[in-house]
Formats: sequence, C-alpha cells, structure tokens
Amino acid sequence: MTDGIFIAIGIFTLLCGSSVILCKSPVYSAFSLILSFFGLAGLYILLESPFIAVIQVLVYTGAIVVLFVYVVMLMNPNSSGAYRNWIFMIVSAFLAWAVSLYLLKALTLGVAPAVGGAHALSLKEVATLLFTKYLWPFEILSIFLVVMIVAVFALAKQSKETPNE
Amino acid sequence: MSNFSSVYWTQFIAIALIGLGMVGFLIRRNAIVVLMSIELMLNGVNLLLIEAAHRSGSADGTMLVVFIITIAAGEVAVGLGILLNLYRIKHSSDTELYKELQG
Amino acid sequence: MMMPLLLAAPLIGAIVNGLILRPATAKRAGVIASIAALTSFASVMVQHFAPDAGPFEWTWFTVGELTVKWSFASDPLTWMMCAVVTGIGSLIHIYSIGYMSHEHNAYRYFAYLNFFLFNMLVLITSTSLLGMFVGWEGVGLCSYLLIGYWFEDINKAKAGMKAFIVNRIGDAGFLIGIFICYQLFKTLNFAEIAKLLDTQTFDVRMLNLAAFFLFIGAMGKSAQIPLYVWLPDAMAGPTPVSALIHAATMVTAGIYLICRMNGLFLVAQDTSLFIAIIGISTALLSALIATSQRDIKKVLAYSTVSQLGLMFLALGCGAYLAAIFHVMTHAFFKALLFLGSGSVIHACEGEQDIWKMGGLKKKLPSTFLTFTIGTIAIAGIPPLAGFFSKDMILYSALTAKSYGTTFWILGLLVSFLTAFYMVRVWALTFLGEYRGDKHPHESPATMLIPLYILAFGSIVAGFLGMPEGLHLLPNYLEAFLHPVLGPLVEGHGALSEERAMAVATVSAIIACSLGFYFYSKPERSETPGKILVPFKTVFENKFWVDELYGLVIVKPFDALCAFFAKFFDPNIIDGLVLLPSKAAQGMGSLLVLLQTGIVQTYLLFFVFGLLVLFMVLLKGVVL
Amino acid sequence: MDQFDFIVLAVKTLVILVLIIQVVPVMIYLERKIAALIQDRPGPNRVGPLGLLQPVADALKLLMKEDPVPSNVNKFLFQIAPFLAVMPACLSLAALPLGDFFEIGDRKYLLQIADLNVGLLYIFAIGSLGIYGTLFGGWASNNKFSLIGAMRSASQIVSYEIPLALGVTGAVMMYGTLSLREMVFKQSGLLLGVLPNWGVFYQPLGFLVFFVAAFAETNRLPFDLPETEAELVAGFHTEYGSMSFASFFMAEYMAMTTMSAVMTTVYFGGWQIPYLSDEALFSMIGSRNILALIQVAVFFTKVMVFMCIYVWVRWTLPRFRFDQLMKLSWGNLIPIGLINIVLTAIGLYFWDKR
Repeated sequence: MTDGIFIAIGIFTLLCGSSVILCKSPVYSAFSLILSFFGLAGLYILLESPFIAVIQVLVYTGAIVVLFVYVVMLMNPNSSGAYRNWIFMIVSAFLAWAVSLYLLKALTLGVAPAVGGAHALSLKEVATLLFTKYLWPFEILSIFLVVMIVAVFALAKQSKETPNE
Repeated sequence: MSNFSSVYWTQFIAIALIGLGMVGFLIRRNAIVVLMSIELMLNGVNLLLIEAAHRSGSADGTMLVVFIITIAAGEVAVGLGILLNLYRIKHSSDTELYKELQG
Repeated sequence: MMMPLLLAAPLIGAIVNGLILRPATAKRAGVIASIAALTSFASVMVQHFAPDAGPFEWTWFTVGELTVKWSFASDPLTWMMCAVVTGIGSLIHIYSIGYMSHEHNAYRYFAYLNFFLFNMLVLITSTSLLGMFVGWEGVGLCSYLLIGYWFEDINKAKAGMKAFIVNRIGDAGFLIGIFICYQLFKTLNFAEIAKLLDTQTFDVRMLNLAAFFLFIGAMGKSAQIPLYVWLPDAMAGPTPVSALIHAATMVTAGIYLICRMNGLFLVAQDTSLFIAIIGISTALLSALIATSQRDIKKVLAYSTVSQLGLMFLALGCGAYLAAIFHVMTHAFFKALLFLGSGSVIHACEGEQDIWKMGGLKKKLPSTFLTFTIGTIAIAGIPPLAGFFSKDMILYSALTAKSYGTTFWILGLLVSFLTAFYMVRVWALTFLGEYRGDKHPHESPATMLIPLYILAFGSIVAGFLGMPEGLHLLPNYLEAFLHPVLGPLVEGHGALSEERAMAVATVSAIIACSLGFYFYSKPERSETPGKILVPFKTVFENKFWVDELYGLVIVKPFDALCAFFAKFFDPNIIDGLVLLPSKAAQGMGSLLVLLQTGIVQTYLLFFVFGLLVLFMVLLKGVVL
Repeated sequence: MDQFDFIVLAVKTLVILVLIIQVVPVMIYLERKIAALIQDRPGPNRVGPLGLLQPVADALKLLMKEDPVPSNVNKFLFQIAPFLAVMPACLSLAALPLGDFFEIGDRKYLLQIADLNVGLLYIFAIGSLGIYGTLFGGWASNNKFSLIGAMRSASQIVSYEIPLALGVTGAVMMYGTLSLREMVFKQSGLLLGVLPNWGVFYQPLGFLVFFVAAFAETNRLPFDLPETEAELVAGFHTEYGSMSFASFFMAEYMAMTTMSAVMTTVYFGGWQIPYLSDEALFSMIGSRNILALIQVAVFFTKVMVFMCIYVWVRWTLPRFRFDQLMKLSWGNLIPIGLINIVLTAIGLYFWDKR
C-alpha cells in the first residue's frame, strides 16, 4: 500500500517539477515549485526522516520560495518569449535525457543491499551528530552564511548606488 | 513502511527531477526560472541522499541534506541579489540580454 | 729591372695625385702626372736596349690545379704597344696641363689619367689571359671615371654609365672566352697556348667558339657593330681623354688581344671571316654617319670607329702586321686630330659645332698647320703615314682567301668617305669666315708642342713599315714583329700591290678635291646636304641605332623589373610570409563564434561535456 | 491502525477543527465588546440579548455578500490566495495537545491529533506558509496598494519568524524535546513550593520575545502595517469580496489561536491546573474522560486569556512605523533571544534539572 502512495506522491512531484519548467509565467512556476516541495516533503516522511521533511518545508518552502515569489513580484516579468529557439529545446532535452539515463545506470550499479531497520532520526541524535562528528562542517557553514549575508548587503548597496536609468 | 519492494522508484524520481532541472535551466530564457530549476536539481540530489540514508540506515545522508539546504538558501539569496541588479540595469530578466561578455 | 718601374711609375703618380696631395692646383698635379708618364716612357726605351732577364712575376692565387700568377714580360709586340701607349700618353699628359688649367679640382683628373695608364700597361704586359682581363677591367673603369669627369652634368654622367655598361657586356663575352680557353688548353699563358696550338690538334668547333667569345670582348672594347654605341657618347669627357683613350690606347686593346692570340684565330677561319665582315660593315656604317655630323668630336669619334673597322678587316684577313701597323699610325694622326680639335674648342670656349666655326686659319695658325697634316695623313695621301698602313690593309684584304675583291672594293669606298668627311671638317672649321659669336685665340705653348711632335710622328711613322715592292726602305716593322706575328703571307689578288696603291691614291685625291670643292665656299656647303636629303636625315640620326637598342633591350628589361617589383614581390613573396599570420587570425575569428556571451550556451557545452564524461566512464555498460 | 482507531482519529480531528473554528465568532464578539469596554461604550447589544447574536449576523452578512473577481486580475492566484491563507492556520492545529488522553473501552486516545516528536518545529513550518496567502493575494489583485501591503506583510512575517524561533529555543533547550505533549508533562509540579512549575518562570526573557513576535506573526495591531487603513486601504485583501475576505479574517484569528495555544502549552503548562496535579484530580473525579474534559476546559480558558490580551493590546497601543518595526525585530528581539539562549545554556549547565 505504501508503495502506491509513494509512487502517487512521486508522480505528483514530477508533474509539479515539469510544470515549473514549462509554465510560461514565472509566478505559476513558483507556485508549482511550492507544490513539488510539498510532494518532496511527503516523500521524505515516507522515507522515515520527518526532521528533513519539516526542515524542507520550513526552509525551502517557507523562505527560499518566498524570496523567489518576492523577486518575481518586484520584476513582474512578462511571459513572452519564455523558451529558447527550437533547436536548443530539442538538443537540451536529448542531452538531459541521456545524462539522466547514464546517471540511473551508474546509480543502480552500486546499489548497496537494503539494510532496513532504519529508525526515524530524532532531533537529539541529529543535534549530537551535528556537534560531534560534523562540528567542522557546521562551523564552516556558519562562516559561509555570514559571508552570504555580507554578499547580499553588498549587492543591495550596489543596486542602491547605480542610478536606475 | 520500512523497506520497499524496489529501491528503483525513488532513484527514478530523483534522477527525473535532476533531468527536469537540467532541461529547465537550458531551455528557459527567464533567469528566475533558471534559478528555480537549479533548486529543483538540488532537491533531486537531496532525495537521492535521503533514500541512501534510509537504505543504509546511517545518519550521514541526513546531515548532508541539512548542509545542502543551508547552502542552497545562501545561494538563492545571492543569486536573486545579482538578478535584481541585472534587472535594474537591463529592465528585463531575459538571459539572452545579458551577453556583453562575448568574444 | 725596367718592367716594375714601368708599371709602378703611373701607379705612384695616381696615388700621389689622388690621395696624398689632394688640394693641389691643376698645374702642380699635371706636372707630377706628366713626370710619372715620362718615366714610364723612358723605362720602355731603356727596356728595348737592355731587356730584362725573365718575366717579372709572383703568384696571385691557386685554385685546384690552376695557379694564377701576376707575370709581366716584354716581347717585341708588347714593347711596341708600350712605346705607343706611354709615348702618346705622356704627350697627352703635357697637353692636359694646359687644357685643364682652369679646372679647380683637376688632381682627380690627373689621378684617373695616371691610373688609366697603369691599367693599360698591365693589360699589355701581362703574359696570361687573366692578367690581361684585370687590366681590361681597370681600363674600362678609368674610361667610365674620365668620361663622367664632369659628373654634375647628368648627360655626361649617363654617357659614362652607358660606356661602362656596354663595355661590361663585351667583358662578359671575353670572360666566357677565357673560360673556354682554359677548358681547352688547361692554361691561360699566351706562350703555352701558342705552343699547344702548334703541337696538338683541337676540336675546330670549340676553337671557333673560343675565338668568337674573345672577339665579343674585343667588339665591346674596340666599339664594333653591335657594341659601338658608347664611343660617340664618350666624347662627353674632356678632349685629351678622348684623344688618349678613345683614339690611341684603349680602343686598340681589342686588336692587341686578337694579335696576341693570333695562333687561335689563324686556325678558327670561320670566326676570322666573321671578324672581317663585322669590321668592314662597322667601317662603312660609321663612315656614312660621320659625313653628316655637326659636332667636330662626333665626326672624329665615328672616324675612329671606321678606322677600327678597317683594322678588324685586316685581322679577319689574317694580316696581323697590317692591323698593328695601322694601330701605330692611327694612334699618331688621330691623337693629333683630337688634340687639334681640343685646342679649337678650347679657343672657342667650348663651342663644338663646326657650322658655328670657320675662318680659324688666321686666328689659330699652328693649330691649323698641325690639323692640316693630320687630315692629309688620315685621308691616305702619300707620303704620309695613313697612306702606307691603310694601303697595307687594303692589299691584305685584296689577297685574302675568301671574298678578297669585295672586301677591297668596300675598303676603298670607306677610305674615299674618310677622306671626304675629314676634308669637310677641315674646310668648315678653318676656311671661310668665322660664323660663331666667340672671339677665338691661339692655345698656350704646352698645348702646341705635343701637336708639333705628333705632326712629325704622323709624317715619319709611315716609313717604318714600307712594303718591299717600293724598294725604298726595308720593312723594319715586319722584321721587328716577325717572331711574334709570324710571316707576312704572300697572297695573289686581282691586282698587284703597286697597282692597288695607285688606285687607292687616286680615289683619295678625288675625295679630297670633291670635299674641298663643296665646303671651302659657304654657299656651296649646303649642296651635298640637298643632294643626299633622304640619306642625310638617316645619317644624322645615326640610323636610329640608339633608339633601336632602347626599344629592343631597355624597355622590355624595365617592364620585366616593373613586373617583379610591383606584382611578384608584394603578392607572392610577401603573401607567403604573411600567410601564417592571416591563417592564425582566421582561426581566431572562428573560435570567437563559440563565445556567445549567453550563459545558457555555456551550460549546454557543460552538459554535453558531462555526457561525454559519462560515456567514457561507463564505456562497458550498455544502456 | 485498525478500523476503529481510524474512525476515532477522524472524529477527533473533526471535533478539534470545529472547536477552533468556533473560536472565530466568539472572538469577533469578544473583540467588539472589549474594544467597546476600553473605549467606554456599550458595544454590540442590539442583536440578540447582550449582542450575543452579533457574530452570527456578521457571518450571515459575509456569506450573503457577492464575491466579485476584478477583470484584470490573475484569476487563478486571486481565487487560490484565500485558501492558501486559511490552509496553514488549520494544519497547525494538528500538533496542539488539548489535554492528556481519554479512554473508550480499554484503549486510550490522545487528546491531540498527532503527537509528533518534532511538534513545535512542525507548527513553525506550517506557520511560515501563511506568507503565501498574503503574497499571492496582494500580487494577484494587481493594484499598487495591495502589492505594497503584501510586500510589507511578507517581509514583516519573515523577519519575525527568527525571534519567534529564538524565543522558543530557550524553552526547548530546557525541556529537551520538541514534542508539545512531553513539554506539558514537564511543567507539572511546583517551583520553589509557591509557583506552578511553568515555563514562563524559567524563561521570562524567552516568553517576552515570543510574545512580541507572536503579535507580529499574526499581523495584529502594533504590527498592523499591511492593512493600515490610512495608506493602504485594506492592504493585501483590498480587492476581496465577502467570503474571500472572511477567509482572510478567519485565517488571522486561527493564527492568533494557534499562537496563544503554543504560548500556553510551552510557557503556561498547557492543560495543567496550577496547584493540582493530574493524579490528584483524577482521584477526586474518578472518571478519566471527565478529567479530559476538565483539562480541555482549562486549556481553552488559558487560550481565551491570551486572546483577550491580543484584543486588549490592539485597542491600546499605536501602530509602529515600518522601519521601527524592522528595527525592533532585527535590532532588539533577536539579540534578546540570543542572550536568552546563552543564559538558559548556563542555567542548564549548572542546575541540570532533568
């Protein structure tokens, strides 16, 4: 039964994903992006990692897509000429398909046996791991975030300076 | 709920997401949609990681996903900042207009 | 010991004048040059009475089995030529002192004159063809320098160049001749070649070829048919130069060469015939042109060319003695005539057109006297020198093996024309009233003394080679040159020698009277022009030979050079050089197309690269 | 999960949903009454005795009115926006523990829809989705005022999410768990013999930050900028007609309820009666279900107390300017939150109560 739900949500996610890239107006792409992230959150829950699902909803849907919608609202781009010319579409479609095929083949080559018995990761375990095994990445990540903030400020300041002709 | 008849499905969905993302940022002319398709690809990767973590039972996959999500957040912030500046100059978000750096 | 002195004197004179005492005045430089010339003349005289032992020589260079030596020796032929060259040379040096007195840097003129003398002596005294060739080139150089002495005037400079280039063409033929001789005889020494010719038999065709190329060298230097165009233009130089180089010495080098190689030419009969034909045709052509020339020096130049033509006629018929005898006599009276015309021009402040002179008898008495002796000598009136040498040539032509009579008749016509145009010049310059606007005056003593000496020479020179038939004097010259030139060949022609002499004399007298009749009175001087109107323009324009050369040789040559300069070099050669750079640019512009600047094209390349990467990594896996 | 449990779960979800939805009309009535009280006027008393039927009248009015859709509007998003606003408000109820548990037959059922061990995080995640309703609503209605209103409210909610989270982190560190149910159990008993063992006394700073941030999250008065009548007419929901406007209104009130519920659960002991522990109460009453009812009643009284505070604050404090608003969040609340976390950490290190 769970397989059925899993496949259903999977297909839903893929549908929303394809509508992200196919919708002419970016607002609808943003909207379908939100739906696909919900789908993904559902998949994570089915894969027994609720923490990641909640983080996904909180961070991705709650913050990142908000930024996207924010920028879309600021720009309100017209939806004319959404796609590149035909040759590009065909070529890129073929390339993407071929690469995915190869990826799939590469992944299935190294499939490790299903160990099973995975337990849902509680917050405590994540926290302990974060500060023991992954302390260094955690610290570096904090520095990375500070750098990001400084970068965004610089960009914001720059845009203020350039006279909007 | 613990294990599925075949692992094949999750990998298929994840790689399909990655493929869609790839097609997205090659086809679309609108810079925002390009960024969105990159996010889509990242999520595909996250799904693969979670599936691997689930299958092998180790927490490393989960931790990696957490890191990826934070980095993605930073990346989108800066990406959209740059996009806004480009928009301020070009009054349009069409990638084919940003081609001063050509031969 | 005399030989080194002979050569060294003019060389030292040239160096002193040219390089050391540069700012000397004309007189001082002239005196030094004349002393040098006289010492060399004295050494020639002493050489005659106390000849040196062997050839004076030292090795120059050795290539393979050929060792070339500077070697100078004297035998009767060389001695005689040296005597003529140094004798007349010193006379002309003395004459030039007066002539060049008003020139401000005459030291250059005298240096060249001495250097010319040195080269001429090297040419005559060297015992090998290569040594002669060095002299040959030196003489050509000096004639160029001297013709172009007043190089400020572009025409004179051009005349110098013309002379030099035409001589060079002749020299090229001479060089090829030397190569062939070396190929045949494996030696360049005259004596050895003569010995080989007597002992061994060579392929006649090769001999003819060698003789032919040597004759081309002679043609260039002695101004025969195709290469004579430079001599009339060479008159652009000062008159003593014309006298010395273009009358007495340099032009005779060609004849000396053939006499020196007489062994070869005796065997190469076809070339000798060819020489005869060329000689007589040159003589006839230049004589006709001379009759209608206005410039006094041009008339004398063409008369020189025709006299040289006669000499070559004699060489062609095998009469080497007659040729040398005529060289000697011609040197005397032609130098005399040139120096005479020089003093006339000097008097008329550079006026050379005979129609603007006349009546100079009273104003230039001594010049008039010497000029008249010269004219009588060249006309061939007995007992003066011209008659005997010219008659010897005509008689030898008559007794030649082939076409003897035709050569004799043409020779007779040439001497008739010679007499006619010389009397014409003489009459127009000295008789009648003065037509010019200058006021001529007699030349100074230094110029007149050489004229008198030369006049005496042109009277006496004839008696040296009198034919036996007249039983007056033994033929000294024949005895003297016998060892070098071989026996005088006794042929039998249509007429005997005495009768031939008589006919020649009668024709000369008729020509003189005809010329006198026409040109002594001014009103009658136009009539010959009217009679020969169609021919007159042809003669005046020198048969348009210069124009012909210009058209046939110079213009196509220029076109060829233009082609190479304008088309071949810039496009083909530069094109090849620039090809790689242009190719690189082309390639560069191609690659630029890849850089469209649009991010998504780069992404496309990225994805394509990814695909290729996967293909490579997963080679074995079948999708 | 056999058949029966599923039904019980469905019924439980329905009951809780209806209960929360019923809060909205009550609140409308209360809001008008308290506002009137503060402004010293009688308030609604015409409709029904003491104006009690006023909310019904309002509801009927909103239902009856026409729901216009302007022409040059992005049709799809315009109509979706109200639902997007309401959806997160409802979803976030799932994790709220109304009481301990009740029994049917021999099986115990929790008095909350789902006891997630990431309960609090879940509530914040769903809470942050509320932004989309305002964003799409403002943008879709295609007029300058609503767009600016949407922009302001989005940036306000995003920037107040952080202090909200920081405030709560202190409490979470203390309780050591994200599950709301265990938090409530941890708050039973007495502190120093006198005070009930509630989170607020341990985390006064944390509570203060959370309290202020809660106001901003729900766009309640001091942070009322998105709907300021003066400049932006009605902010992002200017163009909306009756039912859509009603749904925005409902979303706002349910968000308030959720925030109050979270505050009571985390800081005020949820369904705990101050000086009476559950067992003592159970021994008095005897039946588990009646105890459950009492617990639910206690929980709701606490929630109502907070709601009244909301309304009370709304009619007393003036509105912030936008830059003051931002300065308050980034300048004041976040630093206080961080300090609070540090203090809690020190406290825990020394008096590790657990």
